[in-house]
Amino acid sequence: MAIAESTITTEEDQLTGVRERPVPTTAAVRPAATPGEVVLDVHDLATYFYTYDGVVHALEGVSFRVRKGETVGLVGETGCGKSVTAFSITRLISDPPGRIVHGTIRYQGANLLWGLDREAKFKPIKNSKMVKVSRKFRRIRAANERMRAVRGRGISMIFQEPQQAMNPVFTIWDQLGEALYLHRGIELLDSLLAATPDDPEVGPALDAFVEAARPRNAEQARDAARRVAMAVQVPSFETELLQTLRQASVETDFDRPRLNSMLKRFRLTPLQRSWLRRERRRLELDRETCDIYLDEMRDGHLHRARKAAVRSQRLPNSLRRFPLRLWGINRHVQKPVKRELYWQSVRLLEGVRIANPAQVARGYPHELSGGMLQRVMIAMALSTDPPLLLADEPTTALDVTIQAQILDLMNDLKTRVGTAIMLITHDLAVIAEVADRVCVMYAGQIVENAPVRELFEAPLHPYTQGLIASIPRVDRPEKALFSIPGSVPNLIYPPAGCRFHPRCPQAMPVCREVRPPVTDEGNGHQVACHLYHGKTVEQ
Amino acid sequence: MSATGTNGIAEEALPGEGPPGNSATVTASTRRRPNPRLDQFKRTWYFFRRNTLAMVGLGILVFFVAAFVYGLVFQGPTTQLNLYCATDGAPSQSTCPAGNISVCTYPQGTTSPGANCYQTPVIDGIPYNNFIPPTMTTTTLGPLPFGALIQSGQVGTPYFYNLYAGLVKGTDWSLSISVAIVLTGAISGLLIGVIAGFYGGVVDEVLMRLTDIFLSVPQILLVIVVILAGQEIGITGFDNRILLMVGAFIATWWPTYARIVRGQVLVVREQKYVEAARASGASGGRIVRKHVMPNSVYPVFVQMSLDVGTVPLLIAAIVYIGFPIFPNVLWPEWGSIAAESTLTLPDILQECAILGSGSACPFPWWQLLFPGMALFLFAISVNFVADGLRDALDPRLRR
Amino acid sequence: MEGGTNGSQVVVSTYNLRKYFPVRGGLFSSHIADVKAVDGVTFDIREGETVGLVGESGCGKTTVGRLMLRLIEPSSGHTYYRPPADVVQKLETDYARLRDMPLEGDNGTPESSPEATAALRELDELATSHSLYRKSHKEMLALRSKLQIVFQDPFSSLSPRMLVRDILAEPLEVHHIGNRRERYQRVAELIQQVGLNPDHVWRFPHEFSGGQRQRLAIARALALRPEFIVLDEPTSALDVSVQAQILNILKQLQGEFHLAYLFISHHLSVVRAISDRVVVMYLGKVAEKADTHDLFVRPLHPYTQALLSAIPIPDPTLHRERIVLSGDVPSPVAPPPGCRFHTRCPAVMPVCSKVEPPLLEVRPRHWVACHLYPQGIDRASEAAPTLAAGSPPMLAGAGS
Amino acid sequence: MRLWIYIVRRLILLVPIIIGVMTITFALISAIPTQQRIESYYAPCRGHCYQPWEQYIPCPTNASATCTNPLWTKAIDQLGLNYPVPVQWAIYMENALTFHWGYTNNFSTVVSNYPVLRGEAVTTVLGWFLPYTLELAALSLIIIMVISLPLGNLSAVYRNRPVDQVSRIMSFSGYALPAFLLGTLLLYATIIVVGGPSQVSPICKGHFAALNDFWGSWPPVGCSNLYGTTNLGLDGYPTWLGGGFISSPTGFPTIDAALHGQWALAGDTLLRLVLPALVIAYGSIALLLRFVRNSMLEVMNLDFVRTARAKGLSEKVVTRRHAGRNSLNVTITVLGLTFAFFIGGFPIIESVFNLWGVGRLLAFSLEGSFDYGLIFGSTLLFTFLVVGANIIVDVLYAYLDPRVRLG
Repeated sequence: MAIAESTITTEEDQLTGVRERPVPTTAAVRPAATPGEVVLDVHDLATYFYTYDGVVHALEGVSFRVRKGETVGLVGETGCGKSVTAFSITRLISDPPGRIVHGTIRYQGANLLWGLDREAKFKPIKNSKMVKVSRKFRRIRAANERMRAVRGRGISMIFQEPQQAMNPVFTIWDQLGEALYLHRGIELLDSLLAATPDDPEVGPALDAFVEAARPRNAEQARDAARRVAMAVQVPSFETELLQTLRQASVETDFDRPRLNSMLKRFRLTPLQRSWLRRERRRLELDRETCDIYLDEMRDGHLHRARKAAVRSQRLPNSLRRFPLRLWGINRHVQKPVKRELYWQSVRLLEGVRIANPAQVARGYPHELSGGMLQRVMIAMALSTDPPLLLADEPTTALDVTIQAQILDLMNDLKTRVGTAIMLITHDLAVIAEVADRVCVMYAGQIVENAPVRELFEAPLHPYTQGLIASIPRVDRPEKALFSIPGSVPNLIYPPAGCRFHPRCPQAMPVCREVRPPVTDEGNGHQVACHLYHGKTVEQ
Repeated sequence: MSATGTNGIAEEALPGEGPPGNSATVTASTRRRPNPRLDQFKRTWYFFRRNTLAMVGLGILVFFVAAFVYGLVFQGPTTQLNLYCATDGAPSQSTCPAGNISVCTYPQGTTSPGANCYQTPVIDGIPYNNFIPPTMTTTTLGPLPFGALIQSGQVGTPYFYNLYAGLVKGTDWSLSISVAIVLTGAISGLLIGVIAGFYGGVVDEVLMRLTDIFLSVPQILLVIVVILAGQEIGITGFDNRILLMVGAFIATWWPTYARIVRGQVLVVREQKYVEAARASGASGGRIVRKHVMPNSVYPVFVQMSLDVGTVPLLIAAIVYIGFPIFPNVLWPEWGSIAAESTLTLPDILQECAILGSGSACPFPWWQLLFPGMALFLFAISVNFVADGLRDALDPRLRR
Repeated sequence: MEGGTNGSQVVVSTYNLRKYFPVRGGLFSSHIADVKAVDGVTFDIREGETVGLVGESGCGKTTVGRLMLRLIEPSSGHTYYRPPADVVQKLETDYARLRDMPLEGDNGTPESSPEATAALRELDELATSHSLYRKSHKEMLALRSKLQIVFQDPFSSLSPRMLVRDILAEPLEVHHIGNRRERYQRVAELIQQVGLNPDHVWRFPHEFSGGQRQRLAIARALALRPEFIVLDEPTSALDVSVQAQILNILKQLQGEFHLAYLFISHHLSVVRAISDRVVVMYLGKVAEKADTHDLFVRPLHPYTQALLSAIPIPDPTLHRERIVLSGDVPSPVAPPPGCRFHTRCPAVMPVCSKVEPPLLEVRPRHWVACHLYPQGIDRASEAAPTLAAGSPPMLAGAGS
Repeated sequence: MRLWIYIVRRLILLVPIIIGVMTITFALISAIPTQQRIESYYAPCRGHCYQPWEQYIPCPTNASATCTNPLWTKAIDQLGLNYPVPVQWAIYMENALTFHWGYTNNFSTVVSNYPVLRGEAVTTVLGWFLPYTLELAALSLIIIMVISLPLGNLSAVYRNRPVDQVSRIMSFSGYALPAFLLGTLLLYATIIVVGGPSQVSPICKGHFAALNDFWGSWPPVGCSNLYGTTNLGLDGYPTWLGGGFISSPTGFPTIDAALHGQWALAGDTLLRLVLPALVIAYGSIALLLRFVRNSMLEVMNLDFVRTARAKGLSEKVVTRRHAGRNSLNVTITVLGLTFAFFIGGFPIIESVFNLWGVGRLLAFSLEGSFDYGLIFGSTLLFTFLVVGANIIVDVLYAYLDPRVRLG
């Protein structure tokens, strides 16, 4: 009610449907960018694309940091390298043609680009702009394999077009469960193995649930379901009970026999048990491998002996699993896992405020709208509580009203989970709404890096100034729109010196020749422009 | 105002050493480009040239075209095969009556050439010689490659001709037959596909069912049955039979094109430039001509170049099954020669086994190798070219 | 009808435009339903004026633009190009008469009373003589030069295998204007008008950036010296800095040639920057229609309010409460009964799900289709007496 | 539920195709002279009828109008030849759909070589020969899938690397190498391995007789089955299809042998099928490889693959589960589209390897004097096979791709 009052009021103070008021406490609304632990440190990153037409210098010397719990916005026009930056961080650049050429990316101390120099050799072709790249595919494969330790469990990603980002032939729960099983599989198997469907407390708890369910008392039913789940020791059973209750059309078909049959999935056959144990072993080995990978990237050398030890255990285990994977048996042994995954996926969907999660989870991506799918993507990305979330234009393909929902959800999850977010977008307004810190990119370089209020109040770089001036505002009438003349340069032949100089209204002779250093202009405001002469930031 | 692409990555531009055409240096230039289409062509050629296999294919194809021209110009379209007299010595034509096509045989077991020339009846311009007694064995092989006797023929019918001449002549037949088939098939498929795709609705439904029907009948069978039926209703005579075969092939060929074109047209039809043309009042015919056709015809080129290589193979297959497309089994068409050679080889081996009784029986490898090579090289070169063409025409495939 | 700006003449006006796309399905792909893409849209555009048409994706705004140029045929309704003043007068009185009559069925067809039949007959006569959709092929061809369109996607709106020169000359060629040389002269003129180099005519479209291509599309639309251009999201595929270039060119051209624009966009801020009047659509229906300033300062329809509040503002110091609408836009195949917005409306009332609110002028030159504004409710109040006695027409009970 | 609607819709769409195909055959058959048609479509007695045919066809073709032979007029009447064309068409359709496809011609080369086929219903004869073809087809389909799917996927994953080059060579050569040439080459290679031509029995004479003792008919009894006359089993089945057994429960040689416990024989039969199946698969593999590779490359560039990688899945899972499943759809479709091409290869391959399937039967019916009943019968059969394969492909596709199934 309070919100309603402040939102829509009488005509007099109704302005643009938006209520302007000075921010009383910024900190309360948005955690201030206090220097916390650095989650991600990108330093001097350069990514090129080696095409038939020449070398595209997509990223050139990009450096920035993301701290814990912080939202960093990466903003710029099409083709400025925002997405390339995100994909470089998780090493998802399609290779060929793309290649990270140099730089370091430190994720919690591990250098994700470790061993980069040895992955390929570059040889310029005479009399041309072309470069011959001889890739060492074995090394690239190894590097990609190492990245598994980070992707998903350390750095999650959300993509621009959710319709395309989901596999059309698998159900939603299939895809959610896949990520879940990969990173939380051991816990899941443990809880299944430790489930106590025949615990003496289960019976009374179920009775209580049936009691609460009959008059459809939501509160009581939830409590009772929670107690049942605690008795069974499987948290997802609560979701199962409540969702089944939601779908039960006739009150009478929700009775003890039915509930007992629901409990059946926790009564494992010996075969299933042995499968679970062997799967658990496999996942353990996999996690161990990922830990080794992380250590390798942290220490900067290979841990051959440890890897060999893990490898030697992998084969016997997979041989032991083999008979259970045979056709006919596999369905039986995997059934409990699948059902548990399904209900955990439903639980995740509940967490992103999807109205009927049990049904949505069974659906296919093409049956859902873009907004719903983006929620699914967020659920998938956050299912493993990653320290860092890379959101690559998460709302660009969505309508404004849906965009508002998604941004709300992301903010909400950020405060709940404490994930650092790197938000990539071309929309400065979105940045203004959600980011703590902004990096403005132009033609593959970060030209300005500042706290969000700093940036919008006092933009330093001429590009940023032009960009902010050219946004049409919904909250005030426009006199004339400002536009930056010209268009983004061709990155095969990037302009020398400052890459913005051909379009810059304040270009000086020096801009044509010298790449401007990044200088610190106070208040955490860094800019790369010859107009400013603050202390040079070490690059 | 700089002429750059939408984003730096997809942008294609390179002066001088790169592909010609849109270059970044054009940005501020005032240089007038009199023929941009030539630039487009140059650009395609540039990418085509970079494809080694495609260039190899093009080289082989040029050779075949040269052979085609040679066969056309120097032997003339009506010249019969060079049938030489076969002796176990050096081949000579002097023993044969000039102007007549004749075959020499000599009694089995004789050591000296008998030099008996039998007149060969010529029906429909085709030499028939089946009456000549089967007395020959294949033992003679002249020096390679040209001007020598590379022999082909059945043991049962001592019929020899210069394989080289046959293959050169075969270039004419094979190429013209397959070009005729593919060209006609592609044009009719193009028309039908455009009509079906552009007008949609019932027309589309009917035409597509028709293509489905023709695509459901195995190609070879349809050709055989059509020729068979044609024969029975009185389409005889050599020219008519060839025409019938070409017609039968076209009947099986257009559906592929119709499908490809329709798929393309369905995409193009939804493009905004078609709608823009409609908004400025362009008629349906104009839109088809100016917008739909040019934008959907490229896959047809690629498919055509693929199919030109396939036709001789199919003809060969039909001949191989034993169905007489050509009036004579030794008709100089590659497929025919190749099929015939594989058919006769077992008999030759058999003969060797019986007669040779362990003695050296030279494996007549040339019978298999040369016609097979002609077929294979032609088909594969055409494939290389088609592949290179596809890559050069479709910028998405370049990387 | 809406009062004109400075009393200038109406260029294009649409009345009660409807477009239903059939949905086929089932065993025999029979016609099982309709996508009600556009369901009764009425507005007009005057000389030198820009009307913004906004709404979320799938609300039918693009279809309206295509219908107004007769690129597709409507299911019903009419569009008039430069209707004479007396025709406008008659149309308005007839539609007003029909509006006041009791409705039959849910698609708003009037009952067959003699009065209604007479009005309908007169409307039909007017349509036959003036409606765009009754023009013959030849007449239409002549009209096409006056009505043009610029599309959203600058990458598919120019034929990739044609030279810029031929692309720009095509409309002239279709209308047999001038000889070859004259046409190319006009092309050179056009390309300079949109701020490109005359040399650029020798290029293919793929050699241009998005902004440049959009300029080319505008040049093509200008080729026939049109009076009315539909701008179908012309800047939504472009970057902000380039977007401003295009908007400025459009404004400049409008001043130069006295053009009328229908500016279709999902981007309210852009619409605010360029339009004189705004039409807000939701699920094929007009939700609100007002002068730009009026609409942005005093939005009346809850949907407009939510839409405005959902737009992020590039100012971090500005803190505001958003109205976050729950759920998705319903399917246009089976739009909700009554007010189409009631499933997501924060101020929903019982009447909303039953009676479809008419589009009424609740303030001068400000039309709203919402039950919240009872001064517009005449027949609806009888249908739902609870409303008249009920809560004040504020957004009482609006939750976030 | 919606899957069934989809399938039923596809089946309905097949009706015009089947009608169209049969109309084409009807039009072609109408071109056949009356006498041949009567010989092909009219048999006075069923089964092994050794009556001389001259008995009832004394009238010359061109004199049919005045012919008074009751048998002749009866035959004309039964075939509906004196009715207008639409009625003839209807009669033909009825016969074709009720599997009355006529009888073998007494004078054709194939019947004079195989008296067992004399006066037999075409459907019966095709029924004898079909199982062998089906076995061959099944084996080559398995080979196609087993080779082209993994190799195509690999060549997409390792683009422009040795695996890709190998697959490219395979696919180009598969396009360009005619099956009969490849088959013959492989046969000679086998001869060289198994034994030279001097070991070939001199009695065998005829089509590929020289190679008969290995690739010949089944069971391996020399060449006598080829142009010989003694290949009748007790129950009327040709020996190569079930000879030596009391019964042939399924008609499939391998399965029959296995059912009778003759494992060695079953293995032997299967072994003989491997090489022909390889050759027949080669052409289709060439087609499919490129499609699989290209579709895989396309799929690998799609966003959901990137999502899968971003989840932390290993490259193996990404390519096999996510990309592979999607490219499988394309593969299935292409396989359905090229099934006619695939089927068209059978007459050739069966001729090369001297296998007794329907294709070989067709090739024989085309020799010397034609057997129209068999020719048109096998054309119809092959077409039905293609149509049937398309149904299966449609169902599979709908099963694999929920967008088709539910959309």
